[in-house]
Amino acid sequence: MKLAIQVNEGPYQHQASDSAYHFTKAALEKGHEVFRVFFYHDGVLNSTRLTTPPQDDRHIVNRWTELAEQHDLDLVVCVAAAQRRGIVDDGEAERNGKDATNIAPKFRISGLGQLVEAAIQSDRLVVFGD
Amino acid sequence: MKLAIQVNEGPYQHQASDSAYHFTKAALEKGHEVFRVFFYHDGVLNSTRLTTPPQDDRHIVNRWTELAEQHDLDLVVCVAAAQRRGIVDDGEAERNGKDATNIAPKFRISGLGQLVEAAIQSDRLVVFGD
Amino acid sequence: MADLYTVNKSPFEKNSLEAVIRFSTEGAAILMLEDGVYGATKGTVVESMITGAENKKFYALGSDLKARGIAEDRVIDGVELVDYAGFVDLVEANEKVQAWL
Amino acid sequence: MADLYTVNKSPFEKNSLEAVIRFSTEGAAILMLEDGVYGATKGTVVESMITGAENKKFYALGSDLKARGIAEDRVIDGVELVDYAGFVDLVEANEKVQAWL
Amino acid sequence: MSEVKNFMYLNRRAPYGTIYAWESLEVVLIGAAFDQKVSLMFVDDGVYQLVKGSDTSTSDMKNFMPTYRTLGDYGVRHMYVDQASLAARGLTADDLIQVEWEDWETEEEIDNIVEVVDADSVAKLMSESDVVFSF
Amino acid sequence: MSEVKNFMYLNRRAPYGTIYAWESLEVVLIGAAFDQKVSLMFVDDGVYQLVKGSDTSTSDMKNFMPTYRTLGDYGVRHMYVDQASLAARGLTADDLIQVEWEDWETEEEIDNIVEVVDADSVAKLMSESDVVFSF
Repeated sequence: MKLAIQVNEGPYQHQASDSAYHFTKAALEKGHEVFRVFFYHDGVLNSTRLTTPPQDDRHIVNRWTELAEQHDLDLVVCVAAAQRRGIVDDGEAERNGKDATNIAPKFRISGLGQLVEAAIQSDRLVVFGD
Repeated sequence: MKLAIQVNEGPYQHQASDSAYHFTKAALEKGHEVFRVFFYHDGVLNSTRLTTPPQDDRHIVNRWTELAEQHDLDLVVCVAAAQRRGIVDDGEAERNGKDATNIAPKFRISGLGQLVEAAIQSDRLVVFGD
Repeated sequence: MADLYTVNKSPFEKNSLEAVIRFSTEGAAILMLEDGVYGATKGTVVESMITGAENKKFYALGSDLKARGIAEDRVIDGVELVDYAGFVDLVEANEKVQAWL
Repeated sequence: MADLYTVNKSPFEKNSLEAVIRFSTEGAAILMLEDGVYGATKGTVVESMITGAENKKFYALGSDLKARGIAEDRVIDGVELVDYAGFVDLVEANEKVQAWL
Repeated sequence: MSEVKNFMYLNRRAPYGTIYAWESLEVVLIGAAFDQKVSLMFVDDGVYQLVKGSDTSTSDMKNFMPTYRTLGDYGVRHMYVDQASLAARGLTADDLIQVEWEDWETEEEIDNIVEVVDADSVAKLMSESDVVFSF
Repeated sequence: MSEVKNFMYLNRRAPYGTIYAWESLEVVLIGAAFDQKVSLMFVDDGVYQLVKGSDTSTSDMKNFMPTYRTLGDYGVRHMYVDQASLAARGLTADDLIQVEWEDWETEEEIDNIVEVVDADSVAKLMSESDVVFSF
């Protein structure tokens, strides 16, 4: 089965991002295709490389990046939600005159159309939120 | 009266930050002293200078910075919460080996003791959260 | 002096208003703000939580009512509307603030 | 094929479980996860929402039960425990997923 | 993409207290470009999203309520409102905005695509859709 | 700072689903350095924070439940639990962890500072405190 995953909440504050990660991992391990993971609302905050969680806790951002590296996952961050919440890549930094970027490896910023397209192309859309 | 303000949620996702801002502004305009505004949980996300909200919407981060400039407000971001969520100043960048910072002007990162101290020193603690 | 209790949740979504009414003491001031202001509207199935509460005084933040399209004539009788300056006055007039989120 | 409904809220905090039971169709699969797993426990005042529901099949995520200290013998009879792999199977076995947050 | 799916947007949150209602609306607006069959469902506090008379001038938030009125132009064909959720909140259809719809090709017009439905209809409509977006 | 205040931490959320319980606990731990009178109140889903037997080995989250057991060493003198909230959830005091307390100067010891109280006591205790922290 081909899956689209939507993540609506940021890391640590809500368990939604944890659930989405474990679900995505389990689906990949079962051989399903994950067409795209789309980060929306505060979900975009999963994509900042500036996090430094305590040593004895999970690193939610790195976990997504590593899963994407292993499975060539498409991790898409909604541009409108990212602008409101300060998630920036090189393109956004230039467009909006920002002096730094914070996006983590394997994440890309793109439009909401990517969510709609993922829902059309996939057999199932699974939403994780608060 | 001397006030301590606590903000538990980030900008845009929840109205808590808006309410805290308007309350703080009204208190200052009435001549009260605001001992400290303490940003905790996702509230630390109010302090990133990387946000670019739509032109026709309020700029929640800049609003805090401007209020602090006008009234010499002490805006303190909890370090533990900030590390989990990727809010970084120069000191944190050096300590945790980060290649960028994103903290906005007039915010400073410090420990949770600053919240406890604010509660002790102030006549009232007012909490805004989800 | 009594306490000020703040409630920012819709009474249909979370039990914060009900909890505040149950756990607040005599003379309590209860301020509804953000989505909490829905609790201040007439004709709902939870209206009696407020109309039946004794020895408590209810307030609602006017700007949050306006944003949600709730006209003043739909606010339960006896609920007093305040602006942020009035919110500040309530904080000062009461011994402390309890946020029931 | 029917739908899979996910519920991640405590039934004491939000009405999502009650709403899902009301709005789901016959043959629905209802998966409780995160704080939603509290709905799967015996002896609560909301237990009858599940025990009284007809033609619906309930699931709960085992790892979320364990994290919250809920032993298997406290789970309502008939609620089936699944892991994330079982969650994936439920998604595949049903026509679509409705998240009632 | 030739496949046409029935999209259902499930709205269960009040506006303004959180951003979900507004960012959900942004998906609907963008989604118009994809020519799917689009319906919106308002249940629980979601019914508050359609209450008319919103005025954010004193709260300094963006007033996004007028956008709902334009949804007919963005390919939305149905906006369903749960009757019981309305009633519990002391509201009727008269308290809600109206949304017009017109098919530009056939010139078919509908005065108001906002429709109050009962719980069985909510369940049936949700069940008959192909994809459910939740926020 | 010579003034001693009665601090009350109000806990109304379940653990793990959100971070509030854990980050609230972090404040209590840090606050120990300030020598205030500290009590914790557990109401509504907050009572779940004290349920024993938590095991996060299969969910890859940090298990912070053992930290509650150490609170007596961090200056916490009272942990109150609302009786009605427990009962509604099918729980009794036996389902909760116990927390020991000892005064290092007087060597006074208390086996368990977790105390189940009724609604009137909750109201009274909240009202008698000087500062209420909510998360």
